[in-house]
Amino acid sequence: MLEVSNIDTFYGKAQALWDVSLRIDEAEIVALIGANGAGKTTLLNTISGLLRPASGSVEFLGQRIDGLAPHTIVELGVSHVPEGRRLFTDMSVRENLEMGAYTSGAWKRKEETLEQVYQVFPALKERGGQLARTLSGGEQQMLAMGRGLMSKPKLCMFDEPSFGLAPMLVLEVFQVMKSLREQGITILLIEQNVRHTLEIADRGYVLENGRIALEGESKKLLKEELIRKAYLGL
Amino acid sequence: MDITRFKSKGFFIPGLISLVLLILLATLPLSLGGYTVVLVTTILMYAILTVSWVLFSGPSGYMSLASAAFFGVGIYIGALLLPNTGQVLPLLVVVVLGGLASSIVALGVGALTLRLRGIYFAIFTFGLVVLILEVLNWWEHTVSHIRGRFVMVVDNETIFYVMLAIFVATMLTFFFLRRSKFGLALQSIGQNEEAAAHSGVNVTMVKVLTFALSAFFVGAAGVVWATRLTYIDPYIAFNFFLSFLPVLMAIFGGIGQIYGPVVGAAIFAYLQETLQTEFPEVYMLTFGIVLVVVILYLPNGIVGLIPKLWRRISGGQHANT
Amino acid sequence: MPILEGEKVTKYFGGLAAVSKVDFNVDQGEVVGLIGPNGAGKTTLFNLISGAFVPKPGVIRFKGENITGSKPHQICRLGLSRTFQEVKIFANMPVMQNVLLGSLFGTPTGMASANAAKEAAELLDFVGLSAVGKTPAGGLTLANQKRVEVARALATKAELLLLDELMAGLNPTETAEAMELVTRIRGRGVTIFMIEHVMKAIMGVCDRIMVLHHGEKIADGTPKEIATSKTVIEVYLGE
Amino acid sequence: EAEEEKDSILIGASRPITGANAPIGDAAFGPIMALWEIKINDAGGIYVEDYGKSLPIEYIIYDDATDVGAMVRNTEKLILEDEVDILFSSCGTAFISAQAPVANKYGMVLVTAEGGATIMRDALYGLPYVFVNLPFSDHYQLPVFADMCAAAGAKTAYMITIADLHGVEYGGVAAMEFDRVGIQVLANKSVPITYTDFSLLVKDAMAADPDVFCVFAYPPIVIPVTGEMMVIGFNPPAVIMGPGGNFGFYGATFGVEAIEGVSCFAAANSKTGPEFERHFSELEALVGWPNLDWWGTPFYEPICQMWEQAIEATGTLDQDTLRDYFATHHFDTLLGDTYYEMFGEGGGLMVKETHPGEIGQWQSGIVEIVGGGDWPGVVLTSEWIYPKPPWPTP
Amino acid sequence: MPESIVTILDIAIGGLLLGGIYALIAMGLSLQYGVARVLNIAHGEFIMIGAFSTFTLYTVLGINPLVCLAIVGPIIFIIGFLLHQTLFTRLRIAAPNPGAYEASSLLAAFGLLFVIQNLALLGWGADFRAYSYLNFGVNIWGAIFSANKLVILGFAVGIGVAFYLFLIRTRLGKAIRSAAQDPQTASLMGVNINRVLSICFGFGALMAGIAGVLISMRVPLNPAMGLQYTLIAIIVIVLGGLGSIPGSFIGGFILGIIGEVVTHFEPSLSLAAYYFIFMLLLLVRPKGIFGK
Ligand SMILES: Nc1ncnc2c1ncn2[C@@H]1O[C@H](COP(=O)(O)OP(=O)(O)OP(=O)(O)O)[C@@H](O)[C@H]1O
Ligand SMILES: Nc1ncnc2c1ncn2[C@@H]1O[C@H](COP(=O)(O)OP(=O)(O)OP(=O)(O)O)[C@@H](O)[C@H]1O
Ligand SMILES: [Mg+2]
Ligand SMILES: [Mg+2]
Repeated sequence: MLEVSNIDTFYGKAQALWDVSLRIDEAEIVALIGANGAGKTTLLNTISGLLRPASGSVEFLGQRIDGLAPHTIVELGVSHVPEGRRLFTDMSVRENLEMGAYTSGAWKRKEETLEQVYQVFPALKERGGQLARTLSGGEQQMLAMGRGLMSKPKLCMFDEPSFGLAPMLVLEVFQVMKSLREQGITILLIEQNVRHTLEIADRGYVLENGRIALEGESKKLLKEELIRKAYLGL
Repeated sequence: MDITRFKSKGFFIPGLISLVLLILLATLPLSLGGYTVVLVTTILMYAILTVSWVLFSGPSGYMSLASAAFFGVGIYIGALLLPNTGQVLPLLVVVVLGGLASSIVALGVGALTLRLRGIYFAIFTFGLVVLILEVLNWWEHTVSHIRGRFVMVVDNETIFYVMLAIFVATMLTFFFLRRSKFGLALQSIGQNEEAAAHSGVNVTMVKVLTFALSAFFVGAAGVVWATRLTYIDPYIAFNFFLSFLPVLMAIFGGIGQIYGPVVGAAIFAYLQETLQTEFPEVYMLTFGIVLVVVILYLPNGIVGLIPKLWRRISGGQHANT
Repeated sequence: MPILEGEKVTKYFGGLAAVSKVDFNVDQGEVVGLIGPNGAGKTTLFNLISGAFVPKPGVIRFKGENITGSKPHQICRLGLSRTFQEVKIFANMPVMQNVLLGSLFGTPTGMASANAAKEAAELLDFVGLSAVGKTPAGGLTLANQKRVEVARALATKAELLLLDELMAGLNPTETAEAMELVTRIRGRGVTIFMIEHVMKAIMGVCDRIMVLHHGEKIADGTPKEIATSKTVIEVYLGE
Repeated sequence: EAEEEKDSILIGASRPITGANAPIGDAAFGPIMALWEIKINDAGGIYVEDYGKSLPIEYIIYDDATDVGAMVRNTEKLILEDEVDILFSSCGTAFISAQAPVANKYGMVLVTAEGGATIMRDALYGLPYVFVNLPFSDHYQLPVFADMCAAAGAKTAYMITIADLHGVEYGGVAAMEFDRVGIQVLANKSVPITYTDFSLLVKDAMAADPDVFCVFAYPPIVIPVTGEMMVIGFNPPAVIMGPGGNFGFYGATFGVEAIEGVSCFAAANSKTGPEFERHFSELEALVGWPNLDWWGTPFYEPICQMWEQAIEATGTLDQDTLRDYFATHHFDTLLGDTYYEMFGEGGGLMVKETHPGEIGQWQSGIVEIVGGGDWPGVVLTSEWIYPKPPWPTP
Repeated sequence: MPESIVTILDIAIGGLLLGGIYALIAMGLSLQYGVARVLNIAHGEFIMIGAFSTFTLYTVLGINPLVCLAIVGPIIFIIGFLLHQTLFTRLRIAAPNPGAYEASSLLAAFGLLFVIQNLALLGWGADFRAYSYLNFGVNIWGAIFSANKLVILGFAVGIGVAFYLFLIRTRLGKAIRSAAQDPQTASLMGVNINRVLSICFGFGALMAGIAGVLISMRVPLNPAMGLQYTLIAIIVIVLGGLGSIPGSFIGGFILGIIGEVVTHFEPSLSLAAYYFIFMLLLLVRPKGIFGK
């Protein structure tokens, strides 16, 4: 479904990604693991078009998408729930969700999608009229995820959805991931809670200093010495 | 408005170059005389305004539009104490008084506006210019019944040297402030005021004192300027365009280097003067286009060009060897 | 002996009581944890202690001195320093200067530049950032930016350090490193008051834990007591 | 050496080509300067004895963007760098006030154009090179107007003045003059230049029900005030608008029928005499439309004529010689016998006896001269209509 | 009706009428600065262009100024849109951070101010231009106001309300609001951010242009007339709270009423009072009345 081939990405003169390749198949959860500053966010931003790779290519459903503008990439079915939630804080919960369905295809069906999202996150329904910034941290995260789903994406990429959440909510986030997969949504997930992540993911990639260091089935990765030492603290 | 990206980088002007430039400047009236002195005086005035602006607004990130108010206060002090009917105090004393008066205004405004940030601070300081102007105007025509004030005529050389002295004082202050502990504190305020406060910086004091310091030079220059204008009324003294000019000149020149504002002021003033006199019909058009082109192609201001050129030159040499 | 005490500390935002009549104390040399659901008022409480907000009503004492209403820089100079949940660094200044600022301005009497520089270098080494002393702080990873904040806070010769979610976004291995850092800070004789959502960390390093919920203190006890408290499980830990 | 090669008389001026004063500059001294250049150069120039030949004139005009600082700088550039032979006036009372000491400082003769205020009178004692052409407010327009109003039976007056030198000057002098003739000033409302909404002020004036309504301000105020008066039907017996009412575009804005009976400051129109008819028709030919200005231009053309006569008579471009000539001689200009009243050792003010008229009034599409002093040269072209006819009904 | 009530009506309605034009120009600037992040110091120049175009269309071709709204508005929209697409979008992409963009776009806007003013000067000359249209009185409960002002108010309110509904209800409106808060995230939602910002800038120019058309019915025009309106618009958007379109709308009326009240008592201090009250308000509410 998504094929990232040999990309290099720079911030100005500083290279953040080196020859990164990654593949995601339909209806799987792929985990992206790496230390702080390894380049996980950079990779997601490159896929969603916020950054342009200096070389290499990104293909989505057989179509090259590197170099396209972010709004075009969303139209194709790639949704990106960015690091730090990035809600439209002065818009209501409902309006945030509607913005998620901004793409021309999704806009027409937004009422229908809204109901589906409300089923996943019932708390959002109660708070539809509230301004996003008055939500609790956990609710904000739910909203960010819900918003990401509103475009009816084929592929949804989450960047540390459990960041800064209280333990109870962290568990909930993983519940949501599982239920999304059950609905057939393909997921690329960045999480620091490595064990949990690998437990629900099908496959995983490990980024180190901007390079792919390891990849494989989650089950196998969980047993890898490198992972156990560097990411599970064992 | 975030102007902190134009942050100060360590730059060492060898004292020698500065000194040579200074001597060149100081002997200028003798060597060239005439209008050059007048033009350079104008450029020095612009440079004082711009450097003073950068002194506070550059590192702190607070965009002040109060320059015209400080300048106007200086001009008015000049008009009051150096009337054409005979000066009350010696010129140099008045220059210092003008500077002090501006500083006092700045202290008051600074203390009042501590809560304001970004554009709110900018607009507040701009409002100050208009407020002083209008109230003063009202005062002059309903209370003092003075419709305009003639100022003592001073010869061009004296005006030039006093302006030069203020300029040198401004530059030295600018230079040493940037290197001082105080300058570091000011810069930290620009980057993150809250963190600065929590790291022990008395942000209020640092901001207000620097603001007052920068106002001093502007006020002092205002006094000298009054003797050039020879006639003052509130509209002349508080010309709000002079609040925008230092900002334009600073960005135009580039804030990254210590000489940026000076180069900006010099080129800006020269360009303005040449275009205004040589092409009065299309001067604004040309001027506007130059501004747009500079901002499009020289995002770090005019001085941003220098390292670029330098790299090209030195790069070329390397290629040869 | 308590180094920090609060009595009936309260803060309203409009009609919302973000912190409500909280009594608390931190003893000299202790490591105290502060937990609670998102929006419970933890960060607000830190803001009250460090002088960003003034409690109304309420009294806060540091080393026996009433600091209610003092300015942040005054509190800092008394020896109470903090880090921030949303990192607040001087992004365009080199890491070294970030730390230097703390030692130049944050110490009770201010420090001579030479000493300050030495101190800053030592602290950079302490938090493990010596290698990046000259890079602008904004270019660091989030975890390292938080370390810059720690070094800057220590540079002020802090006796009490408030740490707000030092470990958010760290993976388990990195978390372990951060825990080790906390222990080392404690080893310098610094008292620590820390907010954290990572249970493993907070249980691991804290002597005592306080729990806030809807602005009120609902529990205060040893990690063990907290981990087994029914209320805490219900509102915070889950399962 | 350069004198041998002299091939033109350099005339310098700092003018408001842009900025707030640009419209005034365009409507007043500007066209006169343009006209003079054509006339002189078509005639082969001005004969200058010192060079033994006729020299054409050449202008160096700098824009001051209606900024006093720029005007001062331009003036110094003209004097010091371009070394002009003649300095022409800048535009606006404050500008002239600032330019006078500068010109004087360098010993350049300055004959002023658009503007002049009584504060200059004291200063003139110390400004020997300065000659003021446009009359001060008390130098007869306002005394004449006050007398006219009193004679017509007006008892009360209401003033709106602009909050600058000009407004303060006219408001102050008018108050004294009205007082002198027993007219009670009900109010003097001062407004800032940037003011745009006059509805309340005009309503306030209407409520005061004055016999005389004065607006001493510029076109950006005069025009909306007139508009408001029409809207609420405020039609006092006498209305004076100045400056602004004296410009042709004032009539064009509302249609000349609408403003019938509005008074303004004016010196002459084509009917004043044959010379004036020439003056106005030449201007019309130059700018392409009639009725440019009835107040200023008749005072500005003499500036050019006097320079021409002074240079021809003295045969030099030497400023000191010329200054003495201006100070001591009578000229024969559009205004007839023209000369200056000298202020001690200082500068001069054009005597009031040169004024053909002071007050005009819109009548049938042009400004008729309806008030003037009591000396022989005065030519009134029509009777003052008092009370003024009502505004048209929509 | 008693005199005093008429006076109060005069002040109140007069303030609304004045406020209408302020609201209109402020909403335009609010779009340009609050959303597109261009502190467009040349905003008033678009007003001037609108006014001069109407003057020419009316006096030369005899086109009714109200019809001019339909001609001038779209043209100025296109000018604004293209300007943003070419100039400001380039600056935005080149800028390392939003703050730097604000600084560079301000400078570029200054450049535009000079260019537009000079072009107008070359095109129309420096003379005052004025005409009068719908300049007759309308009686409202005893207080008389000119018809053209009522028309201006009508348009200002109409455009304000329509625009508010547009922002709240429509897809593009929501895109504009989201772009105002976080352009990058908006683009992740599928918003073509360059286009939306250009549209905002264009709308801002359009509102200035329309204000110009309306103003031209009442005041003399000259190429330098714009800046004073820009300054008022800046005050209003700050007063109303940056980025808040309703704030700008209401702020405009508040300023208008303040102006009229002060004028009633001491006209010479009206401008001083604007600034005084505005500065006082900023000290009490540092982020404007509706700012958050
Ligand atoms: N805007 C930027 N400008 C310059 N460098 C950047 C920028 N953003 C990230 N970097 C650098 O690029 C590298 C990769 O950063 P990235 O944010 O992708 O890491 P990450 O794996 O997502 O880390 P984290 O776990 O902290 O989210 C880091 O070295 C970081 O410092
Ligand atoms: N400056 C402010 N203005 C208004 N409300 C605020 C402000 N700061 C915090 N709040 C509100 O006060 C409450 C407590 O916030 P606080 O940041 O203290 O929570 P917290 O316990 O630190 O949560 P988290 O674990 O998510 O960081 C929240 O409801 C928050 O929205
Ligand atoms: Mg990341
Ligand atoms: Mg918190």
